[in-house]
Amino acid sequence: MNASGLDLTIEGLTVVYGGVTALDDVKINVPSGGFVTVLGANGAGKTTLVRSITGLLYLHKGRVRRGSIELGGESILGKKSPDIVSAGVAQVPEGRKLFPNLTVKENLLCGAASRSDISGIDDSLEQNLDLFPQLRPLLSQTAGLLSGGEQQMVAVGRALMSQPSLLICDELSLGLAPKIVHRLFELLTEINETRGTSILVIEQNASLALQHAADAYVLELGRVLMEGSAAELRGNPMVQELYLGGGGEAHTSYAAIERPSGGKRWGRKRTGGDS
Amino acid sequence: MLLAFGNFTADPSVNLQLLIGGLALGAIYAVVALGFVLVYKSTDVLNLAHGEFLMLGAYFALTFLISENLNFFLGVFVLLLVMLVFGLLVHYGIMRRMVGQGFFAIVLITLGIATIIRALLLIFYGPTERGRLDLLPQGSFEIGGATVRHVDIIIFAVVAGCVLLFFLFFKYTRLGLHMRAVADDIEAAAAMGIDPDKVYAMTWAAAMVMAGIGGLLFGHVTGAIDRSIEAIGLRAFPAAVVGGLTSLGGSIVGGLVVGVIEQFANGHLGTKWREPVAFSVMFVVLLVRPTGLWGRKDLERV
Amino acid sequence: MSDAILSFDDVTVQFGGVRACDSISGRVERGSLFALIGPNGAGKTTLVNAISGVYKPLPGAKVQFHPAGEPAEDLLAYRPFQIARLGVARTFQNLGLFMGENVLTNLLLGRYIHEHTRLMQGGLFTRGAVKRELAARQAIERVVDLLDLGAFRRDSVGDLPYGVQKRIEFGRVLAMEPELLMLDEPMAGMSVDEKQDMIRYIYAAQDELNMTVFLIEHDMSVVMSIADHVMVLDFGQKIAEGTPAEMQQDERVIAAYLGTEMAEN
Amino acid sequence: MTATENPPTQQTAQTYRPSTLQRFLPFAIAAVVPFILGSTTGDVNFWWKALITVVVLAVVARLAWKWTPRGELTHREDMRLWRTPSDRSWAALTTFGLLVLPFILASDFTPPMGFPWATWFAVVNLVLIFAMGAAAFNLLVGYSGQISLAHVAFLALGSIVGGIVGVQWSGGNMWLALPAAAVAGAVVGAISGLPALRLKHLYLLLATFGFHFVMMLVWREYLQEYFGFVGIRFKGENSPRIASWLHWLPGIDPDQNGEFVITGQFRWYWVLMPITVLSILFMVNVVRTREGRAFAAVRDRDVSASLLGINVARSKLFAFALSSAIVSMSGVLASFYIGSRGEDSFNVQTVLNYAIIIVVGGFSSIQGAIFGSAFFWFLPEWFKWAREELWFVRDIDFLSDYPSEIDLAIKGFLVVIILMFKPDGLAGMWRDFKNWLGRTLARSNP
Repeated sequence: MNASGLDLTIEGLTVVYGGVTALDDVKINVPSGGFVTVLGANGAGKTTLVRSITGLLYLHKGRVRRGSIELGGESILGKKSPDIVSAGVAQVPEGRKLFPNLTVKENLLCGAASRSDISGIDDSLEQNLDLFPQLRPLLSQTAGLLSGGEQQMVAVGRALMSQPSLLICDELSLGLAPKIVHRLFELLTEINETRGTSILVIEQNASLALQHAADAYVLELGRVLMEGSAAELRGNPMVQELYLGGGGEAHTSYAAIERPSGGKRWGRKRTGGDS
Repeated sequence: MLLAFGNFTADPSVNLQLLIGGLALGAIYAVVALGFVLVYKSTDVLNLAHGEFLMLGAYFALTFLISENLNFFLGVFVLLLVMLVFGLLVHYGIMRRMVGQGFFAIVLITLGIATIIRALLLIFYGPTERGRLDLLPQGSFEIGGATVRHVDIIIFAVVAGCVLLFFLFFKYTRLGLHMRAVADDIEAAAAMGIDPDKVYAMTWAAAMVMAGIGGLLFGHVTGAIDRSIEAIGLRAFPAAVVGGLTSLGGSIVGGLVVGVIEQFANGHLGTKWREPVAFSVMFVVLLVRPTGLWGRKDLERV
Repeated sequence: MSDAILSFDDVTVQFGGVRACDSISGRVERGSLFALIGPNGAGKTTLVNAISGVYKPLPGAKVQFHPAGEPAEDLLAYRPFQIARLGVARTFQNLGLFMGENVLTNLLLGRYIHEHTRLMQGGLFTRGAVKRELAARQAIERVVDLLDLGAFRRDSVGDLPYGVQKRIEFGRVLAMEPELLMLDEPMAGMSVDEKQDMIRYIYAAQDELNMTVFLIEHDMSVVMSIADHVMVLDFGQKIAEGTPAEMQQDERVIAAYLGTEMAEN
Repeated sequence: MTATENPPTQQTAQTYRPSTLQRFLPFAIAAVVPFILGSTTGDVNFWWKALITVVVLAVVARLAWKWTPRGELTHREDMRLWRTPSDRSWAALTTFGLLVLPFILASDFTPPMGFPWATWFAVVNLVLIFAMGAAAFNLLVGYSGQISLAHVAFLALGSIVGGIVGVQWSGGNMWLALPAAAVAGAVVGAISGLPALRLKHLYLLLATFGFHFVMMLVWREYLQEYFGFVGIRFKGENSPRIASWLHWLPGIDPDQNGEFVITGQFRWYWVLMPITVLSILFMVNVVRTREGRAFAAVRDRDVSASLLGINVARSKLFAFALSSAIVSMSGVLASFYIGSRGEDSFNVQTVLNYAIIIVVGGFSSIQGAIFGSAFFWFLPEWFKWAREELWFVRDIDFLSDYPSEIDLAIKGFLVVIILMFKPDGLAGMWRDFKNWLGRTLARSNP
């Protein structure tokens, strides 16, 4: 009864907060059952992308100025977040964002908020616990007291409770030990392969994401800088440069900056003088 | 300045009477505090209009139960239904647009709502006072030389029942779970497909129903129903704070504690000491334990 | 080793059960560019917060600041505003600007510790107050000049693009004229051109204003090009320290950055 | 010296050419002064009038010369309160209006349709008192971000100090009571601000509200102890007067008994207007200098502020002390102006009234307080007039049956609507209007 993956198509998406443009003409495609990653540094607009897809921009006073977002051929732009979740988009938010005062079980049940088939929820809960057996003894624990890795598992499990056709993971690796992140990515791959769920992973940890994803996009300053298959990008010197700290062109261009000589700029007479 | 201290008495029956009076008053505070806590816990709004909501409840009770002379249960049902609709109106008409605004702006808008309600009640009911409600049993009995009114017992039972009901609701129903989720983290809740809007609307409706019940009960113990009863909203603040603004059970205990303290201050020091003493207790609790006796502390990281 | 402007020993910061910083020690040479790097969540910002007084490290830690020509100060004995007055200024990763105020006001706040107009003098707008306001204005005009902020003087900071906001915050700490400048990811979210500009500004602060720079940066290529000394954190622990060239060869650093299988073995 | 035309090097608002209006407006205003003096205050002798006229003209000419910017602005010029030509024009017009208003209101003029001219003077004076208090309130809660409901407590403090110093000690010496109230207000204000060091938002609000009740207790005790339940009389033999050694001043014409008692709206206006204007200017100056900037910094991000070297605790206490001192002074003024203060003069509704004033006027802008209090006091007057005189309103029985209730409802609705749709309030609308006017004028007169 698992829903098969739906494809997500984003065209020309431009998002602004007040007067500041956060995304500019972004075009991203997640094929049905695909595994796509979007890479980018801090401030590249990754989180804004997630918010636009999940309809949460309004909470941050952001606005979509142009563009379209379609899920399985149907526009989800401008829909409210409950409708978007019902349409099949689930997310693991950045920083996990569990409900700290709720128990693990309650957290998981919240993930099923959009479902109307009450009877099916228990089955999903069981499925999730099979996926994350570590969580079984923790069910009645308060979520805020779990370790980072456990919290992230709850967050992924919570997202899966809505039986999504598209799963969005925002910064899954943030603050977690590589071992745990690795395990999480393997689980994502498994979900992707066995359930056919489309997966969109937003990451800073480029090497890991590129290892698991099929396609990748690189976001910089709100624009799509590069796109291609993960294998292609992994070999791309610029990606290595940006995310793997290699020694490419940009490196030399920083090193070549000359130090200013003799206090020219500081202490110059002011422009708005009364001469 | 010489602050005259009243006559301390060792007479146990006087103190017992004060204790019982305090518990009765405290039960009323608990009803009001429960309304505050409901709204504050789920929507982060400090509702300064709750006293007015309660006044609205009392006046509506007057209309449905006395003027229209409905059957008691039917009247109460209509009263609560009207209050529920009113709560939805408050949310969808006003508070919905204020989500994400600054704290003080939201406090001020509840003050605006309070002003409107007061003005409208004055227009439609006039400034003259109405008698108190007398639909619940009016008798009283004595224990150890102190008088206990039946109404007080009923109020007690109703408040305890409401808290229990809310507790069960929050613990075991889906909507209750969603309401707690929204209170914890509105953005994450929205991301899970919970509609914060709906949850907020339900919260306001529930708080308004509580205010309806409170008005109905308070109408039985107040001297007369007039526009001065909105003051109960302000006087219940210490109760809500002492109990902890995020704890339903705390509001009952806080209400009782503050009610008893007020009555003792009233009896032993004089009426004028009532509010200062209550607010001083609140002040001390705030400084020592800002989240109240039962409120929970949220971890904050810069 | 020449003289150190800042030395910290055994700095541990704990949140609940998590050690965001675990017993970190190090020293920053006067006039140098010290870089602190590491993946997200490695505890870089926490360390800076502990040094600047925002967080209290666990007992046993020692943070010493040596102002030029004055005896060393134990920073842990001071509150954040006193540390700022000693000559340690910092920026924030996600901007510590006052978004509703205009650029001038934000920059003038950087001069707070240097001019001393009292409330009464300000309210009466006395001659002295005017003189000091003017002095502060002239001081920040130099910053405006250096950072090319002239076009935005009276614009509300919240309405300006991110890159400009970063520059304003940098300008504000320059206006404080500290001896030690702590920059928390000043180039995050910037394009390569903007980064180059920022590097020039940092050089200016270092060479013309004699500031020592303590830099947190995510972009390895920037750090490798400009830092004199690099410290690498991962999971709250110092995993390596040395010159940029050394760091590039260090296996643990590579592992931490790439988060690969190496860490698993 | 002519205006040099330096093309602006950058896109700044730094280069000005004085407009024609701006050059001549001050002179136009100054020229009216002798007419005002000549036509209305007959008791000022000729030489005084001549001297005042000359002095006013000289001062205006000097300022007009000095303030006319030429070419690029110096930083000193750029720092001025009235920076742009339109700022200066509006300031000049306001000054002019404030000077002329009492004479117009005191004249025999009666507008058509029974427009409530006669009641205006009292309203204007109340507006002045309330504007001062509301501006201080706004400085604290709006500008400094320290939420407080203890506002009315300080009005009461002003009355207490006025009662002790102004009535009991000196038998009607308001001039002594004002500074005393300022000092007492500052000290008690700083104490009332202590919770702000630990508490924020909701909890601070409740703590200050507790302070309100404590102060009310003190007020009632004080009343009972010294004045019985009736209240304190600040009028009659306790009215403030001008000391006899100041009677040589122009416009001061002692009564038969050789005293000059401040009574009647006209005389009160000349007391209240300068005090209000000066205290508001004081606050505006604070806001644009060092400590005032620190207030805003602490409001926005206190961590960031403390890392700039701002002592956050001290800054918060300063904000409380300054605001409370001015509110206490306005409490003294209100006591003496209204004439008596009793048990119920300081109820919770008064706290709400001030909240209404700052919301309607414009949250966190000091001039908003002026708009707000003007609106608060004029609305009932105009509403009353509309009910009695306007034919299409007069016929609605409903409105005439519940005048004060509808008044209250209107205020409540306005608070809600303004907070929902126009959080800047009337001050924001006024700013928008000025910008619009500026744009329109610029377009029509290139």
